[in-house]
Amino acid sequence: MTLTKKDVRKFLSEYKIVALLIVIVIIWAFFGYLTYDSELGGSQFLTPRNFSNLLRQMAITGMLASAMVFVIVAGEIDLSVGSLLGLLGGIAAVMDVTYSLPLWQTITVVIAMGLFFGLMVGWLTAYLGIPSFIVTLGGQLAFRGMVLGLTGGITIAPVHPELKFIGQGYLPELAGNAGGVLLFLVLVFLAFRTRSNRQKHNLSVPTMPAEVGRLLFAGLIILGFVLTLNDYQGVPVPVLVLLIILAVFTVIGNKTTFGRHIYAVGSNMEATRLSGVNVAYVKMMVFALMGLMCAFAGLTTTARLAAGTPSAGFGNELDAIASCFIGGTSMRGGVGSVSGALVGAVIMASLDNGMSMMGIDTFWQQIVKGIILVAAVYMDIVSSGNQRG
Amino acid sequence: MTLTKKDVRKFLSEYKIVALLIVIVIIWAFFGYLTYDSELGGSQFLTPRNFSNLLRQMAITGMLASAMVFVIVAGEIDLSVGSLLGLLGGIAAVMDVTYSLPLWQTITVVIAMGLFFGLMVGWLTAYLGIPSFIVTLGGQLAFRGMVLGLTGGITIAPVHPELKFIGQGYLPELAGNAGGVLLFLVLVFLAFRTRSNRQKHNLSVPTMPAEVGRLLFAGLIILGFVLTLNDYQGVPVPVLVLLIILAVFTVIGNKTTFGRHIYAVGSNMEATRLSGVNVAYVKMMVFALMGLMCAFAGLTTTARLAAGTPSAGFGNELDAIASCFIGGTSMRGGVGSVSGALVGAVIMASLDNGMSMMGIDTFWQQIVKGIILVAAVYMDIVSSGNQRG
Amino acid sequence: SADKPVLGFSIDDLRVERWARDRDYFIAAAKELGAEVIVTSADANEQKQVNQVENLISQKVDAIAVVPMNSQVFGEVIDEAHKAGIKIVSYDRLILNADEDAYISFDNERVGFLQAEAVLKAVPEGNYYMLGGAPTDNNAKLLRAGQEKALQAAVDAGKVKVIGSQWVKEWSPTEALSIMENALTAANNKIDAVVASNDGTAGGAIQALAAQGLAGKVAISGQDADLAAIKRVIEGTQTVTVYKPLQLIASEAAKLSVKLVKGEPVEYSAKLDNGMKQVDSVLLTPIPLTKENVMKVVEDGFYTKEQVEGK
Amino acid sequence: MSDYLLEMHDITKDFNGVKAIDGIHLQVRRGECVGLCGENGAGKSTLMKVLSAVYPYGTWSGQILWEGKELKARNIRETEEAGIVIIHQELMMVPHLTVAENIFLGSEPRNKAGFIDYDLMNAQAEKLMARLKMSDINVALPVYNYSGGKQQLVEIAKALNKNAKLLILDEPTSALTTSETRTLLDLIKEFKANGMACVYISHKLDEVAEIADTVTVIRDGTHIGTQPMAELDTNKIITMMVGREMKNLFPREAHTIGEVVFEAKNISCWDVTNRERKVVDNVSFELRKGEILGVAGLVGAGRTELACKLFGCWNGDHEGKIFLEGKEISVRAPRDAVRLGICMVPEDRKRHGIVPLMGVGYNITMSVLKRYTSGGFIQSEAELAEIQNQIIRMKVKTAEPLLPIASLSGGNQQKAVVAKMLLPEPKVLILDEPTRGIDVGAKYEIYKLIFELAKQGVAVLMISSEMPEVLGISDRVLVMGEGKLRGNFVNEGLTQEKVLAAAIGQPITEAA
Ligand SMILES: Nc1ncnc2c1ncn2[C@@H]1O[C@H](COP(=O)(O)OP(=O)(O)OP(=O)(O)O)[C@@H](O)[C@H]1O
Ligand SMILES: Nc1ncnc2c1ncn2[C@@H]1O[C@H](COP(=O)(O)OP(=O)(O)OP(=O)(O)O)[C@@H](O)[C@H]1O
Ligand SMILES: O[C@@H]1[C@@H](O)[C@H](O)OC[C@H]1O
Ligand SMILES: [Mg+2]
Ligand SMILES: [Mg+2]
Repeated sequence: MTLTKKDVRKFLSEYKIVALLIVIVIIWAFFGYLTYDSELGGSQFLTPRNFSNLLRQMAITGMLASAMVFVIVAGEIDLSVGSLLGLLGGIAAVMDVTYSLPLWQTITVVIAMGLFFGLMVGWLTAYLGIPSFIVTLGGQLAFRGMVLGLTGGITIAPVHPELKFIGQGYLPELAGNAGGVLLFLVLVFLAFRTRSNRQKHNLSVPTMPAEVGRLLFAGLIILGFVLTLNDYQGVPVPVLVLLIILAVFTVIGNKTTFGRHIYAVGSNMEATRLSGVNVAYVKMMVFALMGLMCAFAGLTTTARLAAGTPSAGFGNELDAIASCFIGGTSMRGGVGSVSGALVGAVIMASLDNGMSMMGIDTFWQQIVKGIILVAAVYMDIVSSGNQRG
Repeated sequence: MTLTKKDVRKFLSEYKIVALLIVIVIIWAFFGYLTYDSELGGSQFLTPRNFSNLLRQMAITGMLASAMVFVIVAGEIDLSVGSLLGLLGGIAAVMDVTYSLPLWQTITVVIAMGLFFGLMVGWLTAYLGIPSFIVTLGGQLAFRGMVLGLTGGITIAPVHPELKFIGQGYLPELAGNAGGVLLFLVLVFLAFRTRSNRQKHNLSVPTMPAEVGRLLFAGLIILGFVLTLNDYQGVPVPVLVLLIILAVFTVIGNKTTFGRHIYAVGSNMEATRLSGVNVAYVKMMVFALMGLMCAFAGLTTTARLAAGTPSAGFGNELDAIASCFIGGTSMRGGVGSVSGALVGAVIMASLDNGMSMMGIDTFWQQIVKGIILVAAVYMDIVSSGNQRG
Repeated sequence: SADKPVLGFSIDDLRVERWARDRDYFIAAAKELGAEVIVTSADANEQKQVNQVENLISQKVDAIAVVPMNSQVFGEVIDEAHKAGIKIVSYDRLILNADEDAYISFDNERVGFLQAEAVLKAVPEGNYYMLGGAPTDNNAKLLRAGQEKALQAAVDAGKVKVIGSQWVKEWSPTEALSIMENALTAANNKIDAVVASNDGTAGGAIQALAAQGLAGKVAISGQDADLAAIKRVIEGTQTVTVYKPLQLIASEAAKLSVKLVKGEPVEYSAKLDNGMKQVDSVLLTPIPLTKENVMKVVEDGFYTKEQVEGK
Repeated sequence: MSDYLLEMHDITKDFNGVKAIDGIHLQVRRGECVGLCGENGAGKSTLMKVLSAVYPYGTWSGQILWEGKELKARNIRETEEAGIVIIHQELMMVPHLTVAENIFLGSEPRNKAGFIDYDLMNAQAEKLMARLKMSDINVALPVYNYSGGKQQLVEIAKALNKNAKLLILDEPTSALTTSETRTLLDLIKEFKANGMACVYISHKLDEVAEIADTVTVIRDGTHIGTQPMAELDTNKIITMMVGREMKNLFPREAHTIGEVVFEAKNISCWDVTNRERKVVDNVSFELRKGEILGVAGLVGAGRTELACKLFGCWNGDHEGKIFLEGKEISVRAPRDAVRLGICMVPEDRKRHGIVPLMGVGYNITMSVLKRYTSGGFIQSEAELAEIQNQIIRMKVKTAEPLLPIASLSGGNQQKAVVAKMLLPEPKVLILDEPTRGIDVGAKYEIYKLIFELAKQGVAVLMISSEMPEVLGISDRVLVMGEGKLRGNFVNEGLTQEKVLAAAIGQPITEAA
């Protein structure tokens, strides 16, 4: 009996993401049940349309969380992302609305500015040694001030349709399907390449049926995902962008020296430095990535609202940070994954979405969200046996 | 030449607080100069009245920062204090306005609730091992939700005059003078006791003239402080409360086992635990103290506004945390002082006060404040030679 | 001093578009009257706003116009101000339980009433969604009260069904967008009208409507005559924005303040009970702007023709 | 009534299903000193943590009898009250508290008002320090002002203060100087005479031989044997520990010494906090291809600082020139050094050596990760294959190649850190206390490795505080004292006495 308990715990700690997915299933089932609508003959929550809503609503937090994972893994924190998002979104709106510049210019400039501010924050932290908590707290104030200065406190609208597309567009059905198939093929290719490589180096490989089973399962998920979204209007552009970010960042984290060094720096900076790694550079570049994601998130926000507003992004940093922690990123650095953070973001968004659909009072929403946040992290701690003293 | 530079650096790192006081003097001189008003024949900033304003305006942040120092020294963080302050202030208002309960009951209940919530946060962190960042992020949401639920989003006013006194009252001139004298005598007594104690243990002591000079200087400051405040309306009650908190907390931090254990836990938790110290208990009690200070700050806020409002305390946690860091508390735990944090709070309040007097655009105010925050911490790092790698 | 007065203008939150305009008009009007203005903004933080008024007092300005973030927290500071011989004008929002010298405003309940009324006119029957303001803003409550008053009869008659209502944190457009998306999903798009409390939140909600191809089909209200909203009214995606001629209120307020400082007589149009006294008030009329009369903003010089028509 | 003070029976403890110790017995009589020996990772520290309730009752199985009664302690306080006091293997000081505060942490004397009685505390702390012949320490200063060795002694003072009936010392001398070690051993003898029992864990077997009455040996978590010291000698202990005989502890192998590859000229370093104090004072030396250059000196002589400077990681002020293969090089950061072919295995493994949360394998490949990338991506399989090679080559004991390195025993961590610094194929390898805290078997492996490297032409600079090691391995020996180079000897007929004399600064003429 105790053995099985231990087994479960071991399973959960090895497949953290599975534990999180179970949490999602529970939340969805819960809201699905509560929003059952006899007229509709089904649940309002569990419709393709709401699935699409949910993903679009989490996309911005998701973009921020993707880079925030690296920031936290590297042992730092960034409290300025909400404000920076607001500033960059404001810049995008001014360029698009006030100056009617072509979209590619807007995007280029916003991305450049995002990288610039990210590098600046990173430089102050990594090279001048000012704790990132302080630098980004200061940044939060300063960026917020700049938005106000830039927009004069006025909503800047309406943006051009091309820009709007980034936030509100959908992929045509065909493209969605093609993308799904492509993704599946890439997965199959990678699986078999890894397999043969491992065999070449005499490393153990899973049995063939296990491998095929795993791939089929992944295929089913992709299929379900694409079909569900196509059933509504197609894969939303920001969701597509987020998926690409997920893929790219996962590769960065696992398959590049830079990624490996991020984890090393967060786990023991001194030892990493003494191994010949340029730790300051690694940290700075992590903040640069964060700045880049602020640019993406800022563009998406402006596009989604079809307007630049002076309060955009307010408080988003906390959602992003919370997503990371729910998704298993460690407070003390060195541990965390992008996919976990995104699942965390989905959990947060599901709560917001479900409760607002049920028309629950704002105050209850906040209380529930606060409690769930703490409970989720607690479950993670208990299930992975990571209890602190 | 290099020698003098080194000397200055050494001096600054030993007398951190002096460095901070110099920063204050510079800021004050700066605003004093810029708000010079020929009609008034003097500076608007440097008036007894504005001095009184400044202190009253920093009192609430100061109360929070006093306990936040211990939280950070113990290696934790508390992001929920602003919301908790709001909740406790709201409870005070409801008890006072809606139910017209006597003041002592209101105070007792609010303090009890503060301790309760503080203990709860502490328990979750210390005993269940959930990182305080998460617990208090969740708390921030949940407490804010509770305030909204409690007040229905409506301002609760007007409070009774007795409660108002806590936030808006002044000490009579005589009491202020007597307090000042008493304080001076205590300082003299302590100085000489410390001196003889240090001599007993062969620790270096300052020369007698230096000691007397130091005491005279302290006496002058106290004198100036009391006279200036009396010149306006007297020592404000919240400022008095803050001074008492400063004294009590300084004693706790330096002279009690509990206090030393806070520093020990933050500096090396494992070692402290292995020395037989109940580290979980220490951490929990630190959060209880924080809860207590939220109660004080909540009462003061409600009293000062003469109303309980659903948004009271919003964002106060960041001011409190920033004050600690400006005041030399280390991000990594183990180091920090209450007096430093209060000086930090004065710096923050001076910036707000001075810039709002000059009628600087809000957006500039935010940018400047952000930059100063970062610069102040940087100066501290450089002057104490604590640069990170 | 009376010949060259210095006025304080304490604003709740410059992140909300209209206050930036109020500020500009106020400063311009004061300049013409030979007065200087010190502006402060409290970023929607009442504690900060009280601090800022205190600071204005120690600067010895002659009068302060206050846009209270919270109407109930100024009793004590106003007494302070009076002790220092400073006049206080309550601007746009009535300061309650205090001794202010004058009040100048558009009636908020009235604004809410006009919003709902215009929506009701466009959609006399159907499912209504109430998109409120910030849950922490007292004004949001007043607006809601006015809106409910306007809808009451239709609700009682069973013509209008309110199928949901939410408050929008910090008047945030992003938040409004998500709320609207979810409401539409929950109602299966069966929403015929949205009573939104200002133009910012209406803007967010309209993006959600647009995504369903419902923009222009669902009636929706707002207030403040934000430039973006004016464009939407012309385009037909927003039914109404309640226009409060800001230039009027700002210049009137500046005149009022200067007169108070100089001790000159003022013409008041009403006396309003603020819980403590009858406050001398200047009440201005808000104007609902729909497609028919939207060009009024150009006639008033609030916007130029290019601004309104330009992309 | 048993005459044992302590009996531990059949103790088993596992970490997530992996047994660290399995059915161990340990018995201690009153006034007896038991030596506990075993290789790295044998389970010595774990056993002592079970005893002192760092792992509380219920998290392990077996039985502990203390003074004849079963002990079921749930925390350290309870074991301390019973009279069991432990000095842990890792330094357990709180850096920002004073020496006295550290000694009294958890048992601070209080005055009537309830405040800490600093007078009493400082006075008693001073008495304790005097007993340890450390009167030069100022008990009212923060402990971070003192070197690791001094801190270790403070730790011992702290334990003494607790009226122990049984004192457990887990590797107490790994950071102590010879004379400090002497003081400690004498003290223990004195306590024994007064009836206190102790458990003494050390890899320095001659110390064990000197003070232990009985020796218990464990290997791979199982009990190998318990015998009176009188029937044993160090060689027999080693045989029990490693399971085979080991005659020659220093496996000298012939290697050829070539031309000069590395030269340090007029190196000086200043302390980080006290910028006036020179910690390395104008040191110059040469290093040849295939040469093993030992650096001896007392702890605090400035050897670590010198190594840091050469490797580009000294944080304080510094000056001096470095030449590699005749060309002056500038080493501003460790990455410059690694790129140029200078590698260093740092002294403080926990702080500077390992990246704890990462797998052993990823620790090993850290410095040369680029080698396994193609098109910017890491070729995981190629990397893993290299990792497995290294693990086999260095005999790193680990369940899986990607197990977090923190869960390995100290010796195995050390082997991984050495492996990491060998992969860049250095021309010059600096080893700072390469065998600190590791067992005879592992030491032997590392010595063999050093000779292998020398044969390949690598120049090795080996800092060590263990005199036999320096004399057993080096071709040439540098001696440092108070930051200065006090001697430079060819290792032929060199004796410990000569080296020590040089270290404390007696004039020597026959320098090479
Ligand atoms: N917290 C832990 N989690 C997992 N495994 C552990 C833990 N602590 C120790 N171990 C394992 O238990 C075994 C025994 O370790 P222990 O520290 O007792 O060895 P030791 O004999 O003291 O070695 P050394 O001489 O290196 O100090 C090792 O294999 C180690 O990897
Ligand atoms: N944490 C610390 N803070 C301040 N000073 C320290 C600290 N650690 C060590 N020192 C000082 O640095 C000097 C060097 O200490 P350390 O024990 O590292 O000597 P070392 O020269 O490296 O010894 P060895 O030559 O044995 O390697 C000592 O004099 C000590 O006072
Ligand atoms: O004009 C509105 C104001 O009345 C309200 O209080 O805040 C939001 C604004 O849009
Ligand atoms: Mg050990
Ligand atoms: Mg050393």
